[in-house]
Amino acid sequence: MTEVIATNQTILVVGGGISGLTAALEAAETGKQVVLVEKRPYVGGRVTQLYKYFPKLCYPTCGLEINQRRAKMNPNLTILTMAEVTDIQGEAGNYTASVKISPRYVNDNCTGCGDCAKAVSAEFDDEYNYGLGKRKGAYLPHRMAHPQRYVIDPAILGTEDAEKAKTACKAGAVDLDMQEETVSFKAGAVVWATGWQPYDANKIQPYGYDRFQNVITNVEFERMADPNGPTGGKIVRPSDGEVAKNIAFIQCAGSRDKNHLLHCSRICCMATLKQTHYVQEALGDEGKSTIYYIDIRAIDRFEDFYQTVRENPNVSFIKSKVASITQNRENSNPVLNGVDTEGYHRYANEHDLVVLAVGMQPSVDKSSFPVDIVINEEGFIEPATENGGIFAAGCSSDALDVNRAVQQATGAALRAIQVVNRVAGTEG
Amino acid sequence: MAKKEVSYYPGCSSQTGASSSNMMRATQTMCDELDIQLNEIPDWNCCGASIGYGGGGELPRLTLSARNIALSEQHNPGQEIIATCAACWLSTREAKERLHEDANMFRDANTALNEINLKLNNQTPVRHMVEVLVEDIGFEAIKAKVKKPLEGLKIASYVGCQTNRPFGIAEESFENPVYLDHIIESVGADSIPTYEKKVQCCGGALAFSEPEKSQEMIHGIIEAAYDHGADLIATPCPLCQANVEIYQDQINARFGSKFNMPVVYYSQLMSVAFGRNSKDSALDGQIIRAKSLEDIAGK
Amino acid sequence: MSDEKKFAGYICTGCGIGERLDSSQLEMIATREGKMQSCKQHEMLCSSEGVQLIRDDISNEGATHIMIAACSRRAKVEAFNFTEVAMTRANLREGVIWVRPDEPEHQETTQEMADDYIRMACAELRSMKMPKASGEQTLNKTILVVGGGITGMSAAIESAAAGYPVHIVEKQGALGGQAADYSKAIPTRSPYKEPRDTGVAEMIASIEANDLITVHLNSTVARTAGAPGRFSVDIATESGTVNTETFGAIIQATGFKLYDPSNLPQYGYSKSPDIVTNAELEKLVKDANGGPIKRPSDGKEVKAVAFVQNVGQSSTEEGQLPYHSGIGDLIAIKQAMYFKDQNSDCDTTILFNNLRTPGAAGEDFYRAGQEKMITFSKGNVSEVVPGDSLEVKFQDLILDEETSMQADLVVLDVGMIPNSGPDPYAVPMVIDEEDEAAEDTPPPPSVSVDSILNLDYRQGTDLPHLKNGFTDSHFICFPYETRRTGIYAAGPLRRPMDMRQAQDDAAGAAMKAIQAAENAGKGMAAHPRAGDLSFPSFRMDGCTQCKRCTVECPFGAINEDEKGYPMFNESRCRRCGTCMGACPVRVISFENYSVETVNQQIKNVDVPEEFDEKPRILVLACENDAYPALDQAGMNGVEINPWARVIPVRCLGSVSLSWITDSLNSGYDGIVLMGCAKGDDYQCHFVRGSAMAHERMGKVGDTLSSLNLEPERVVVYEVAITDIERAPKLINDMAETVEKIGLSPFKF
Amino acid sequence: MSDLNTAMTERYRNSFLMEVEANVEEGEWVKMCMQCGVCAGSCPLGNAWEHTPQKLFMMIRAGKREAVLSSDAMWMCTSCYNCIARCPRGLPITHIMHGLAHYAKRLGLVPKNQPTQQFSQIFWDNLMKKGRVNELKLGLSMYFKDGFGQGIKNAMANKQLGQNMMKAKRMNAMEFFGGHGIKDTSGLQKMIKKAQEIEDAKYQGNS
Repeated sequence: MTEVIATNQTILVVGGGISGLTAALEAAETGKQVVLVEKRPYVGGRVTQLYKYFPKLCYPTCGLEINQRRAKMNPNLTILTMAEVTDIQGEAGNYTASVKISPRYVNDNCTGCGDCAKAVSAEFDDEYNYGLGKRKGAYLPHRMAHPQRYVIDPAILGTEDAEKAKTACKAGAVDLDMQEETVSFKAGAVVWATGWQPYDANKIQPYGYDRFQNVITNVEFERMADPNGPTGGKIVRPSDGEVAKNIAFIQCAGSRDKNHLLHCSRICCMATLKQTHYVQEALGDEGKSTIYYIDIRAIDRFEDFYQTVRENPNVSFIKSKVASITQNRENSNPVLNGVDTEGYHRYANEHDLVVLAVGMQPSVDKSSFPVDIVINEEGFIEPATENGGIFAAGCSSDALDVNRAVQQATGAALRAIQVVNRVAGTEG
Repeated sequence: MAKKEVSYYPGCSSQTGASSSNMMRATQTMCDELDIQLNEIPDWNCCGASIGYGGGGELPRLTLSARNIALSEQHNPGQEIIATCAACWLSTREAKERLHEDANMFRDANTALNEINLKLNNQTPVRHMVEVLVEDIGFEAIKAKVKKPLEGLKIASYVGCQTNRPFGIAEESFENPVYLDHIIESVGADSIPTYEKKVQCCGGALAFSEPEKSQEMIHGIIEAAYDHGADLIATPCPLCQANVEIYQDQINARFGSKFNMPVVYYSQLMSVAFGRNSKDSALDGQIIRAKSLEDIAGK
Repeated sequence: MSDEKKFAGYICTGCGIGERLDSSQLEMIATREGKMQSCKQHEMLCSSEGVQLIRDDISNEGATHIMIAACSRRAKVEAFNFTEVAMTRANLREGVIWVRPDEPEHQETTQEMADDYIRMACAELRSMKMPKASGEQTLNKTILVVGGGITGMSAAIESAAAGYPVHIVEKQGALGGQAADYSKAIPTRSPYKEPRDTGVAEMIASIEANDLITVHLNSTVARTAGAPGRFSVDIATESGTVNTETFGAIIQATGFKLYDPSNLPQYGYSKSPDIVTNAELEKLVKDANGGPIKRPSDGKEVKAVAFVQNVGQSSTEEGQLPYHSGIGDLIAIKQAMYFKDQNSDCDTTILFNNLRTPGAAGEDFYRAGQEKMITFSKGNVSEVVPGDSLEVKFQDLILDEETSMQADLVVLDVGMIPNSGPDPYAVPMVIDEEDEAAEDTPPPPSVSVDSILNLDYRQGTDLPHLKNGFTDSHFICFPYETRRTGIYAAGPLRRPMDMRQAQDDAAGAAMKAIQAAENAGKGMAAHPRAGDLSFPSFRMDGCTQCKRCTVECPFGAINEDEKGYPMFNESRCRRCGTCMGACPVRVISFENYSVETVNQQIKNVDVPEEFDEKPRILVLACENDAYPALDQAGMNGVEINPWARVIPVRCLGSVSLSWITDSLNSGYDGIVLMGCAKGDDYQCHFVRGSAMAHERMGKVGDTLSSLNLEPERVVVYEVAITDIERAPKLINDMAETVEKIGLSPFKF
Repeated sequence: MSDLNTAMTERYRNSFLMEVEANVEEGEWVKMCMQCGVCAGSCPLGNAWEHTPQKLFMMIRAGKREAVLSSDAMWMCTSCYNCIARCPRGLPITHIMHGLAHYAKRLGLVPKNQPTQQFSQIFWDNLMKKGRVNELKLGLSMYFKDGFGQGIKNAMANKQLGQNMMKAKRMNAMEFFGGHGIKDTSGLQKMIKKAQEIEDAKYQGNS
């Protein structure tokens, strides 16, 4: 049974992505008691699945290592993984949260040795790689996963794989009888940082993500470009495994569109500009990138990054929302149909691979939200006083890039601290 | 299956001796088999179709459909209006919705209707026949009715524009609706899931005025069907059927092709599969005869 | 804790260590050579009973120094978390058995690897002290906010709301900054449809009503001395009076200036009073006070206005801004609404190139502008021709034609220029060996701007610039990283931003300032070694006052006293050890990390005699990126050559040249140094550490030739945390090199 | 090049946009276009016309009144509704095209002999006569729209087609005399007349 020691001076952080992790650490390093609740088996969220950051083209795991070290060493911080907040009652300075913890079937005796994974054989789509690769039924979600504890996929329960895993573990960490449990504890303030999910590309019917193998999403492309990813960093066509050289990037795939996401997701332009660097890095002058856009929205100070990409002769820009994608029956090449709106130039351009710059859909569901909270029509939590002691951090508040999300989360931590300090003040 | 009564709006081209009178016959047969009773809207008028815009203004066009809905509400109370023609369905449903959203427009339409002592309540659902098949009857029930499965027939499902957009059938995708493929499979034939001209416009509106433009589109539609090895093209839309079928000679002349592709209605597929003869299935209404269907119907 | 040291060793035999290695031999080495007074084995040391075993020894046996030989120091950190003792960890799992093939012929060399790691860990432990706070630190909760604009006011209000006293120093006679002149602001709450009140008045009121906030108007910061927890700041008023206050931390929120469009003749800014900047329009609208908006030249009501976007921004041209304000288009929409709301017949046209209205708020506001019939045209303006009616010539990119339009008023969207002080590093600091006097004069400021903070720091008077004058953090993951500990920039000073962002940013900066003050009070380090209690001290008698440490500290933490001796300012220090690496006479050290702790590890590796033909390769790996990369290599089962002995370092900048020379002298055959990326897009967590190391190692060549050793025996690499395949390869390459050029002659 | 029909001072003014809003079906949507061009790329007749919808909308905002109203682009619309289905701003583009076409016709600015304009007029007149469309007469009047001689030629060209249709009983020569119609023709005409009056009154009010 999981024990959570908390008081109404404790700060509850919901979501352990870069925003939640930051808010939790900043508060904990200021001496506050923090409980972090994360749905996945590990913290770090979506940044763990990115190959590089714009504009420095540095590695997300580099900062993740520091943050995880901070987390490991800080006694003020409690992390609950595979956990979801199901209910919050009370008001600022005195909340009671209920948290559902799903069984991991591996307890904290786990040493991360990996014997269980070696013992089992069944394979499953690897969600960490957006299904581009496979993983075992006993697995460490990714190499730097924190906590460094393996997970048993419920799908192998009752199969002999489960028993194999259990017997393989010398630490006695595999506990197949682990049950789902619900714990409830107090909190003075809540930082809501449940982040975002990539917009479901299947819904963008004209682009045929569900029909054409060589149409993928930008988040999948991140995994593909990563040398430690499922393709070993090779940029390939799913249809035939051939190297993709002539790549199209379609901006606003789901964003700025009343049929999909009403808002501009802010990051997709910079993300695509960054991804043209991947193409250049992998293929040199062999690799050609074409960006189909409505407006290029490089982020203020990063505008010079856009300038450098513009100067790259291997990258071209077409001001056009692509109307539809069809497929060349002979070679499975996607054919992009549309009109370059600067002047009037129709095109039917054939590419090896299409990357849809899918938008950010906030992972905030008004219908299932545990408390009554002000959410705008795009689904982001408003900075409203009515929200009491609940503060949105990162992409729960707006479509933000990592840098802005962390910045915003740091501020959210302070706002939570303001509440618990008031409580401390009144309680002496 | 309990008998289903609907207020039926056939439309001009379904009248005897008109370009899709064959559809009318096949539809009737299909409905008999499925126990659907078609109560024609008395004295219905033309919907104005989309092309009407050049002549009639917005309100006059809406009023045309308003009259039909009003008549239906008066004579076939409580019955859904069902159309089989894409244009009729679209114009009528569009009118219903526009008059629903725009109070002034609704008032003005009623003022006009008042001239002939009609009143529009605008409470009647306006649906397409295939919605009834897909949503009310269902593919399983259709399968159950099949006596002569259309085995071995490869059929390209050509949905066209107006049956599909802007409303769509049963919330299906505009880009790749599959209900027609399901119908084709339900009657035992093979559909062509990758048929890429499925929702391509046939240029019907320009067939008379700018044939070279519309026939270029039709050419693409038929060519793709041949590329996929189709024996037939099936469609729910009378404009599509006529356009794609009757101009093939002219297209062959224009493009040097040798097209001779039968184009039939889903209702014809069904009545044949349900075991009805060529006449009931209106196969004699083909300009390019659907031999393969006739053979099955003849058996 | 008594000064009596008690050393205890622990060897874990779990995770296959027991099967792969002779643990009794390891235990013997720990006690005999490693001088551990006790050494215990456990088959799962990280298990609760294993941990309890250690706890008992600490509480009952009085163990003060413990050596844990198990997995990597990065694993099971929570389990092996004994804050009250000095601790080292020998990495037998990721570092040995996981990087060596499990075959008999490799057994011997694998065991030797493990033996050495035990020796190294014990040696390190013996020369370690338990770090404890210096007693220098004080808790001062008062925050100084420099600048009384939106950002500064927000920072003050947010800090006070958390119970921390604040002083605001504002140059002007009133609070409010630029926003005080605005008519309205971009909406910050849904629905994002209408301009909103700037809220300046309310903020000023709440500040005046707040007992925790003290405001100094018409004042500037004349001098800032000290360190987090004990900043001593002279606040000078116009009248000349100066009073000194002490602060725990500082927030700089000195805002921005606007780009001057008169540098760009094509826009005719200086040729007509009816061509104004977006800021000037705000004044115009404010003066109209709800009535018709009149143009400056003749007071005629404006019936048609053109907004020319992106003036002198996101440009590669000399003298223009390479970045973009990011909010110019939102401002234009807001301002067009001023006209539309006043008179819906007024024609408003926004000539943009890429319309930048990001996020939910941005896109909503764009649509709201269209609803109000603002005309948006993608056009590149070539010229604005002055005249009674202004002619705007432009290329309409959609209609693809050169065209023009008439307007009564033209508004230019000009960019923001950060209002930061002179950049300390505008001219790179160098030590002039000859002319000692030269150093007493501080480096010249980059541009002739007045200092804002007047820091009494060895490395200049103000916050270092990142790019284009912005004092932003270089790190994506750590936007408040600062090179002046306890001093945080907020608002458009950091990066162009609108009011909502500035207010959030102010809260973030306040968070960090409060944290810095609190941790300074406890003597704990700030990010990235948060909580670290160790700090540098130096042996004065050995110091030659060479000033390398004071110049090379990436954080300007070290000052010099009048005699030229270093003053470390513990709470400014980030504990990277770059000073330690800089010191030619090895007098700088941390309690638990020093020239000695590493030297002892190097010395205690068993270097076989030449005829054994077992080379030794020393690997000094940055603990932040290279070491984790090697760990992950282990997880992936990537092989590492058995001659290698890896020592993690806090930062490559902390590497002392003496380690290199000593190890060469004691017969090592090759040395591999692994630090983070340097240069413009550096990934070094201590900014300059890796770069300094590369610079210093450039000089190793001389040492090698003096010992007449081949230069290829010492190599320095930039290694990223993702170099899971590459990092081991670099080590294995060195083994091949040694194979080629032969063993070192310096073996005994 | 800038168009002569647009007075310098009228360029990029709201005047024409306002005129469109007042007089064109769904015209109030024109200002909401964000120039993404998805409509242009979705139109099956795209290759046939000079101005894409999105470009027409920009021309309206730029005040190019005659260029827009005398364009034949709107007359190419086949009402396939692709543009409506895909427009990210939800503009009812098909209807705006119809509206612009109709408005151009009312102002008599349609290019001479625009065939679709002629056809749609013939279609409308045809249905107005008897309340239902008479396909035979519709076809014939289309053939003969350019005079008797041309009519015969057209008819001959489509002779085979006609015979095929007759054979399939999908065309009936008897339709030429009388043919299908509704009972209450006069009522229908009265109703439409009234509707037209109301609409005209509305437009009078606007201009």
